[in-house]
Amino acid sequence: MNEPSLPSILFFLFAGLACAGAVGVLVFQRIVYMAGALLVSLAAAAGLFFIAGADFVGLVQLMVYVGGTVVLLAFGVMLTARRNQPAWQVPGVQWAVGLAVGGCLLVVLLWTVLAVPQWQTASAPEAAEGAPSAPGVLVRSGSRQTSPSQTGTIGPLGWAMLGVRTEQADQSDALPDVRQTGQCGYLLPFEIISVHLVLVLVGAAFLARAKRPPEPRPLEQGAKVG
Amino acid sequence: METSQIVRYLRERFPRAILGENLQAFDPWVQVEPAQLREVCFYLRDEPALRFQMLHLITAVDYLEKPPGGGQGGSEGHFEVFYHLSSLEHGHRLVLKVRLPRWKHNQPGQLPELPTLSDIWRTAEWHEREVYDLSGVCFIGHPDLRRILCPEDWQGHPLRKDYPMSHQYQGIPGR
Amino acid sequence: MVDSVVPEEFDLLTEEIVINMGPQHPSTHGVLRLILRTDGEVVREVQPEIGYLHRCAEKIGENLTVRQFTPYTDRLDYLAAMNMNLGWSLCVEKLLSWQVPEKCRHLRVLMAELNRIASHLVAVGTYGLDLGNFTPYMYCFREREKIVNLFEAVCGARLTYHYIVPGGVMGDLPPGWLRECSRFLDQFQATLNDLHALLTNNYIFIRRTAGVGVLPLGTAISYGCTGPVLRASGLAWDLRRHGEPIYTQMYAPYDFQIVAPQDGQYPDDGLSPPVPDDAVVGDCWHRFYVRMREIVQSVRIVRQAIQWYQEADGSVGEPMKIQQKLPVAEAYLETEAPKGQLGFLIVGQGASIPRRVRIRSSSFCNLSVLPELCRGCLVADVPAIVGSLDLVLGEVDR
Amino acid sequence: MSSWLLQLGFADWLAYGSAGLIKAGLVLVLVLFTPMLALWMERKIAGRIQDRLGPTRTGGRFGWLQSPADGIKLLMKEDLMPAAADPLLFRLAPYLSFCAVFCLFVVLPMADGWAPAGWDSALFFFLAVAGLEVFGVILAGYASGSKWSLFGAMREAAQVVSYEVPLGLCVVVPVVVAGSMDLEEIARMQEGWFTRWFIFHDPFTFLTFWIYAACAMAGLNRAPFDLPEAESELVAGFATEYSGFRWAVFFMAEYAAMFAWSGLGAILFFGGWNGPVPVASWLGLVSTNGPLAGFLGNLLSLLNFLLKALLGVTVMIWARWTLPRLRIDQVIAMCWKYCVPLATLMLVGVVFWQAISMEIFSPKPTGSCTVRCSSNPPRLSQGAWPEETPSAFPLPTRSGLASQRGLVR
Repeated sequence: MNEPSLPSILFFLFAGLACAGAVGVLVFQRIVYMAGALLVSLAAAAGLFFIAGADFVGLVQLMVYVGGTVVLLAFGVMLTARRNQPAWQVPGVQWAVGLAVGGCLLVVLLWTVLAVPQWQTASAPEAAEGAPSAPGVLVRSGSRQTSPSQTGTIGPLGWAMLGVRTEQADQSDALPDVRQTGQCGYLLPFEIISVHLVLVLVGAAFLARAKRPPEPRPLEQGAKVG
Repeated sequence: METSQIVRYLRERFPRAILGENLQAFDPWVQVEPAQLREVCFYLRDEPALRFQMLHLITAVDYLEKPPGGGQGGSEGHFEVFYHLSSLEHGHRLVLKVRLPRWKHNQPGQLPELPTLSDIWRTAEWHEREVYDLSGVCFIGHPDLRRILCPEDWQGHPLRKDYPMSHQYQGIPGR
Repeated sequence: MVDSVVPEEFDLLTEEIVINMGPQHPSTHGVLRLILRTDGEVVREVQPEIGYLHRCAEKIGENLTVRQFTPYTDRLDYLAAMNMNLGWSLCVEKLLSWQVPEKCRHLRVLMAELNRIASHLVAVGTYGLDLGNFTPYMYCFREREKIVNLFEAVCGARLTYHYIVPGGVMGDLPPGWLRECSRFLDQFQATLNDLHALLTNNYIFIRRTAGVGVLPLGTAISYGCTGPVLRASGLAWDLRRHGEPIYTQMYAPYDFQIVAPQDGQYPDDGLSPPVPDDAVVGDCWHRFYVRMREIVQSVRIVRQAIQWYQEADGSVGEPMKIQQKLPVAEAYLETEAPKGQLGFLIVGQGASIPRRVRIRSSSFCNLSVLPELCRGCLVADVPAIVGSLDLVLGEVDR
Repeated sequence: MSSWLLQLGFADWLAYGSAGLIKAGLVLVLVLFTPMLALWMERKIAGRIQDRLGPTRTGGRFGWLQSPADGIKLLMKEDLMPAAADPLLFRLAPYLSFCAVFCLFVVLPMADGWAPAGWDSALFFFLAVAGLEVFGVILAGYASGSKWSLFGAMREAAQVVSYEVPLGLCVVVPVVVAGSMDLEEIARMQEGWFTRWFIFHDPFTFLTFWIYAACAMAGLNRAPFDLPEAESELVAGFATEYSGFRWAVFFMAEYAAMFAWSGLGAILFFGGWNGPVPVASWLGLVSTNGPLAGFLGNLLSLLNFLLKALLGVTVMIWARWTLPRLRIDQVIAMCWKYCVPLATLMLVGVVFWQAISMEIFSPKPTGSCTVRCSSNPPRLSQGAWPEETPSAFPLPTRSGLASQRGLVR
């Protein structure tokens, strides 16, 4: 391993955290600890996105997963807050089956990862030229002299929303007139569908509310509070 | 409406229930027979001419043997329970008195009993609990007859004249 | 087929929690413990537990002479000790059928009404605190300090005065006291306007109190509620006008209004803001507003009392002897304390020590209506309702 | 900073690491200093409102040493933890909240170029991290083990999560006007007289500011929306069991967040570091004539920004000591029934306003104009955008924006 560069250090850090978090979710007995571990692994995944230069996806990961889902999970945990958490004893058989299936999946993953051509030659990640200069994204010098290869993803995303095929722009210098070639980008319709999906889900949740008359329960006479 | 008229209404309605009266006292009172107390109270509250809507106070007074200090007072031991009533519409007032033995069938420890008035005037619920707690009068039919001021596990009823003053509670000495 | 029971929409059957609010809870005034059975935010059932401040004043009353018991009456409602003393003294004077000189009656009215203003100021201030607004609390206590300084000049004490005693008062007013008192009254209206701006007309305050804890008149009478709680439910009943003659003769020469909403509106006194339209008669807002207007009426009474006191001549009565003998009779008298109708029952047995002393506490009855008011309200409403009842646990537990 | 270190021949990880640490240190100073200042201001302003003096003895006549004194007192308090508490989470919760608030400060541009770390999606980062703070509070409520703190934590979670929605909508309005999410870009567009501030840009942004102010106060749990620590009902909400330094960390997180949100409000609506009157350009303190002048100009800008943020904090303190507290259902109802619809309306309004104003002020020549991307996907704020770009749709191009506002690019 030649001289460690910042992106490689950060990469290993975040990857390690992500894996540790995932394992933590499995190992912990207490449900709140599981939520914490999930938070760590998702945040680490966001870190990985930042290293990969996709700052917008990293932010979305932070906001949606860490800010939204895990908070909802914690909320759910608190609503059903039981003082004495049931510790799940996992019988031996289930461990064995689990390990077997997990093992096969791991093998398949490793095999496919190692089959990727670029990663075979270079052992250290910084040799891969393809990796955009992460430092530019992470720690930007304050004085706004952004290095030329500095690529924020927000701008192109904005234009992609307007139907511009930004990814094709890299190949040809002059962007063909979108209307003629008919290669209009479909990001905006894609977004509208997802918003639509949210509305449908909310409607479904509302319609599926349990409907049963409440059974009043009188306070036991002289209820002594434990 | 004059108290004498009220008493005349009562005597016509319940000839046997009214045992005595004293209209010259500071607060004219009528003595009622414990068994018919509820009917009298329903009548007092619902009769349009009387309309005693408000029960101010329920008090139990312990007339034990000759009080120290030589005053004449009552001689034998008995209880009297006062009910102070008033009508907001007509503005007149009346006191009902009920005479009870200090102990039921005169066995110490058996609390004397009275029918509850908590369904006639809701305020009676707490006042009866207090009289039960401090003076030791049991109210039959009371929805939740528990001690209200003293702790649940307190022994004895403090306002009785024969209450042992050097009482000790969970290791805390009395006087 | 329309099913008979209309199913209440139930998203999620939340598990009901039984929670303790008090007795050390900052918002329950003094040591009141409330057992709340709540379903999420909604309160299903409230069960007050009292007795934490129980000193059995009535047993003490059976071992002390009537004059010696007077300081104990200060400790009942320690925010309105003058009114407590007045109630006790009048009851003893009724038993002994005494009459105090006219100058003393006006002095007693002066003191009682000043103490009513101080008591209502505490009620208003702590009510603002219950709803989260700390500032009116400071304004109220600043004014109350001025009243308490006046009391200190008269009887040397700031909280438990033992000034009005059976037979008269402990001592006459120091020179210059009346000028000091009227100067206080002149600058007092400005603070009231601030309080109205901060609380009565405040949109958030109205949203938190209007329509909350509505007490219908029938329930109020049935539970024995009295004072501002009863008047706020729409009944113009004030013992200073409708009480027993020995008490109403003190207030006969005074001109003041009984503060109670007649079908939602109040008789105009020129100084108080109008009633907001979503305030329901008998809700927390009206209980609060009745107290604010009673302060204005008490200020008018105190001003008149200063005139009457200066015009009246003669002695201010001298306190009864310690070993005064009591007749074999009972006397029960109720007076209009700031919190409600305070009653004393004395059963004499010929000796100087009474056979039985019984105290009718207004806060005791006002508190008993709490379970009715809090059924189905939100947890955040419970302090608002408890605060509007203006409870003093010293009087409840005796 | 990092490029300067690189020239000195440090290894790249050492250079970027140290640059990052130095900046983090500076931000930490700011994040620690503002709560102390805000605490002192709260005591003094509350005193004034309540007709009293506030602290006057600690450290001279104005009691300005009161906050450090409080800090030391809290440090010396016994480190209590209830028996029923979950030890690890109980200790972790306050620091989780504080870190989330610390990250808020990372993207706030104090002056032109003086942002600890600025991306072109800085605002998005601000919103993303703001969502994390509520997790610390939830953990605290749950880990304290007592019913009351659980109640407080649930209320806070419900309130903050639901107020993220209107806040997100309100924040998008200035982004639509500025056309970029980079806070420095937004602030730079509001240079010059205060009439250039976005709050006066059009009626929609003006109304949006007031919705933003209300939602920010609710999102921070400041009165009149401070349900979780509603003393009267839940004693101290989620922080009932906390005392000593842990409570102080929560306290600092709250005040720092207050400062951060009012700072963001200042940037989005009140021109960030630009003063009401362009004094810096009059005195020639711009970076074009020399680094020293540029530095002084930035100092002035820093002063501007801090004053505006403190103004926002003052308004929050003022509101706390005059208004009673709203009930939880009223707060949530206000969010979903009033703030969200209004904010959406403002967003739609400002979008139309932008579209119409561009059509009126810079009508396009006939024929469609195609949007042409330069070699690498252009960054909006870069301005490396050719003047006349044909676009496939009758689309207001970037240049239209530029010419309309008379920005020399």
